[in-house]
Amino acid sequence: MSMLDVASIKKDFPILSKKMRNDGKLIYLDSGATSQKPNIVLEAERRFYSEHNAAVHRGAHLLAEEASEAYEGARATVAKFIGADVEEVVFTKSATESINLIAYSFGNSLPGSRFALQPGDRIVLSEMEHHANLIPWQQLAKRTGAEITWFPVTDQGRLDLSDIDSIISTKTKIVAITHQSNVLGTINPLEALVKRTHDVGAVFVLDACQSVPHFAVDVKKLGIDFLAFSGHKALGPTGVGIFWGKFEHLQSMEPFLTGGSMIESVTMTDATWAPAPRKFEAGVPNMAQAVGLAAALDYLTKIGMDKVEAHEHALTKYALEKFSTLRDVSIIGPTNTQMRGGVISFTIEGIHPHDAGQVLDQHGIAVRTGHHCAWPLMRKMHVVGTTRASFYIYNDTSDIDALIDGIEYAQKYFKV
Amino acid sequence: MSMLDVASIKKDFPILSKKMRNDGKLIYLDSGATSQKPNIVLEAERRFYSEHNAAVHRGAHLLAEEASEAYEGARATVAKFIGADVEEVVFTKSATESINLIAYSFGNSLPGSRFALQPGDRIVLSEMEHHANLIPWQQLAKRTGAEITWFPVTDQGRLDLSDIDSIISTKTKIVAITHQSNVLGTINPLEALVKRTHDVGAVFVLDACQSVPHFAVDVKKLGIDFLAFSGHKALGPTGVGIFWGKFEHLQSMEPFLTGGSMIESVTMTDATWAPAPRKFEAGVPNMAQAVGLAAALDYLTKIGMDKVEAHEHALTKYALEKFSTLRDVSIIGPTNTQMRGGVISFTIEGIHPHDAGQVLDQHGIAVRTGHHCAWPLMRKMHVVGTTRASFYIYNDTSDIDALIDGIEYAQKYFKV
Amino acid sequence: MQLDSLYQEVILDHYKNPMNKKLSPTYSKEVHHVNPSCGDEITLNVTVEGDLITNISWDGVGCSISQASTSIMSDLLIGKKIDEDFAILENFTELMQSKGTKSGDEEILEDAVALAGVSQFPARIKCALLGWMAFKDATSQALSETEAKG
Amino acid sequence: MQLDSLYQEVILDHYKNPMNKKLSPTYSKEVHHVNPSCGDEITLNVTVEGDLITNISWDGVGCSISQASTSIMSDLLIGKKIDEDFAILENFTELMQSKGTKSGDEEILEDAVALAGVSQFPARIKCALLGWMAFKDATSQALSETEAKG
Ligand SMILES: Cc1ncc(COP(=O)(O)O)c(C=O)c1O
Ligand SMILES: Cc1ncc(COP(=O)(O)O)c(C=O)c1O
Repeated sequence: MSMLDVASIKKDFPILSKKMRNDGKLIYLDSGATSQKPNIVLEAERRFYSEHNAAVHRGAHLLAEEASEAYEGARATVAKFIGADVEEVVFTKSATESINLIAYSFGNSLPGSRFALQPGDRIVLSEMEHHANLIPWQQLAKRTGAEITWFPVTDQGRLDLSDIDSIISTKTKIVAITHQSNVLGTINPLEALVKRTHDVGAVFVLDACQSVPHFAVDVKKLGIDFLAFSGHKALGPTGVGIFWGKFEHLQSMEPFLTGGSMIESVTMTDATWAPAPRKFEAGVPNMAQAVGLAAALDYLTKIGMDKVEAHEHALTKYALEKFSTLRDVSIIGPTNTQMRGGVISFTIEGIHPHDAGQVLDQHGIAVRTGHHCAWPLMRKMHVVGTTRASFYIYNDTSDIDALIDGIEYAQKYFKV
Repeated sequence: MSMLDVASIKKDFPILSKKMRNDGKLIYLDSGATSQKPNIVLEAERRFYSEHNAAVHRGAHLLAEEASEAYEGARATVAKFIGADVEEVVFTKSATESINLIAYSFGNSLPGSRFALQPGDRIVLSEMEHHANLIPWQQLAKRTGAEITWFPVTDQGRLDLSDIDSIISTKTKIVAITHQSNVLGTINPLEALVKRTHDVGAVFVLDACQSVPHFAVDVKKLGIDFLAFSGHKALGPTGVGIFWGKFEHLQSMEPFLTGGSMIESVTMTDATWAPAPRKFEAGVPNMAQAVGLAAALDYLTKIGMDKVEAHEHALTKYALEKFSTLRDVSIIGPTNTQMRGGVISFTIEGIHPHDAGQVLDQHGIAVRTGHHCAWPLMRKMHVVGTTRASFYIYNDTSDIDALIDGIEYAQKYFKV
Repeated sequence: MQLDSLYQEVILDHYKNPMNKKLSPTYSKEVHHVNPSCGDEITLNVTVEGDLITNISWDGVGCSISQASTSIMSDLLIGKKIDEDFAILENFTELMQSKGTKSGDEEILEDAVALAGVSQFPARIKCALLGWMAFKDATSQALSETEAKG
Repeated sequence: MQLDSLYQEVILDHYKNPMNKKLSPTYSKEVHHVNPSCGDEITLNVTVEGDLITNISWDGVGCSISQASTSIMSDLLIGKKIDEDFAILENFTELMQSKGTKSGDEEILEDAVALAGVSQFPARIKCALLGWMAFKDATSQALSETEAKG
């Protein structure tokens, strides 16, 4: 069990010493929703604002030079973190914007473009998608006449790939699937999916919100076409996300947001575009947040993504074992650690998730309850909602022990 | 001359004590591009991250409650600042996104909606628009078959409204105009424009990027339909902008970005929307930035927007007088202080703006050079670009003296 | 803030044995409401006769707070005049928004005062209001339909 | 960093009296490039004969750096073999990206070494490269058109 030095990591996160209700301590098990931020990230943002703040790419003065260097340096850091080329990385405000960017850009494509969709074309998703990787595609389908089809999820919370060849068919233009489910913890087998996607000439979009922060992801090795993730789930600031695309795609895609800094030349009635990534970054960008995200990724790199993964794997194993000793508690998702990340959703017989969450909160334990922005998956799993605990580098087995105790206390409290 | 206590204001801005090239001091005259940030804003962000950080609206736990309260509190602060109702205020990443939101939402409207555009419909702009309030409309026009028409700009840098009744015609569906030009400093006369817009049944979109930070703007008093501004130009963080719309419009508009938190209910093939403003805020929002922006607006309110306006007015008057003593320097824009803000664009005979900016930079003076994202206006004014000085609360007359000296030095240096 | 201030005995009782939780086949108006942040759903039927609410019945899934609150609401509002019910509803909504500063008027709210503690847990206010808002919506719709006819 | 390291005498001379700044009516290829961040524009003609660049002429608006750099470039590259010109271009590009660590090889770059100081002003590198990139683009296009025909 290659554990991290969690005690010393905890010290880097100011919020973890916050006093909770009744002066208790914070047991943060909601990193799947958003992660906490180490001091170094807050410092990077503050330094940007108090030493280099200026509009990037727009001035000849010293601050503008420094701001541009900081911003472009952040881009290089992100690129390196996911194994991409630097001009393939686009800063957005969130994974949600990144996925919308792809969908709208495809929607803006002129007929004849490889990204243009027509009635009869198919967009393939899965039943475990987050709303962010579902609704933008529904809307694109509505606008273009394309159809949504999807991989079902098994009772064990795995993608059912048995019909892969008919689900991903020659009509398929886009396959958009999550790397790791934010509800089930399931890590999806990308190799077969990506291969089949490319065999039919479609593009593969990876929702990497729950993977990039938790284990090493290399876009080139995965062979995918597009990827999206959010900075705030990867120890970074709110207000920054990443859109990555293969450069050849970025070159031929239409822009999404338009305005300043993404142009080559402009008249009153027409405009031409700057090369990628600038084409996709209209307006004064989220510079401080980009710099903060780079600091977060540097922090993760220093720890080592392999260690992060091993740590979460060990925690998950420990938690699954503990859960198996609980009475009347069901895990929604895989109960083994095979291809599974540190997200555990569960239900407690006789206690609504909201009530369970409330009791845990009383003990300083922060979990998420509800449908986790994956409503179709809830229906499929026959639950109204779940309680979800999710782990990160600042969690240790004592946090899991507290969770288990909290669940037992809830059962006692509600007399179930 | 009702000046502010600039010496004490300067102390609130850490970057203003930065050492520049050759250990000189910073004379920041580029607030039109982005403003500097007072400590209180950086502190508000840090406090959010280190005491309340959690995904808003998504958890029953204490942090999520506190984060939601901070975020919704920020919304109330913004609403109050611009005289809006709280549920009319939408957090975006920038003014650029806000304007794209309106344009895409209109583009997503179903036939029959009052926001749907058809071939022959007109979108009215002006020749002084920033690319952010130009290209999104060009793109909307391309997608719908609508036409772009515009108000010309006079040689004195004012809107030429003489043909207002034919430019805003019964074919007009949208009028989108800037409150204050980011190049000329011109403040546009909204009353006549808004009246004519409503007379023909169109909606009025105000680009308030250069007004909201600099003088009191009340959306209800102006009688407009939509407004956009960026936090980073109003002492706030990067990565946050505001979209405001009349509630009745927001109710009937289609969403733009789709994903988590903006839904009412979701199946694999369909979704329905939450009421505004949630409908327009997909994904985990830029919470810390919203909180930072609220702190910035509180700071401005404490100073008093009337005082901010008077201060900038006085500075502009002082600067225009000083400029009039310079040889071979032309102001691009109004040379009087009538309906004019603290932005002065100029050209120096024989010196390209880029070279002028470089010499000023050598003296620690940060100005912007180039087309200022208003390329059509440059052509109209027959210049390749200009050098632009823009003022804010932390500037005083000594900054303007330094600028004037810098220009004279540049003329000597380049022997013109 | 203690858990017990939220989960009063009365609430847990109503949760375990909810009143009027079985949709009646006859009604003036039926509505379906959801709480989008947690996925809880409710279907509610209301019967309006003249200026009286003669029946409220409902079904749905939700947490103890939403279930108990709906149970208490239905018991409290059946058999009263519409005006009076709307006044009670107003009173209850204010209690929910009181951030713990009010304890509720037992004369007016009866068992519903047990929900006063909810006002200190902002995320739970929507739970407590789910059934009440469904009642308000159904009744308003029933009234405007009668008007339209009448 | 001093201003004089950027604005060397040679540069100001070329700026005031640019060479080959008059578009020749005959050419193998004409291109138009802009610097989107400042609006500077250049039109450049190149004449390719066999493996030789026999003429470069240009017109445009821009700052002293872009004008001087284009003037120096045209003077330096006319009359040489294409391969040699591309090697010079490569060498100049490296100098620009050197962040002040290189002073430039006068044997290869001649007057263009005067632009070495630009590499310390990141925002100006694009100015210095504008004409060179236009030359590269025009020549590459001219070559591929010849190939296509040939
Ligand atoms: C008048 C005007 N409109 C729009 C914008 C765009 O703002 P942002 O780049 O912050 O989105 C700016 C500033 O760049 C501006 O000055
Ligand atoms: C799997 C997955 N996809 C997409 C998202 C959307 O991310 P964001 O809300 O940061 O845009 C999330 C998180 O909420 C997620 O967990």
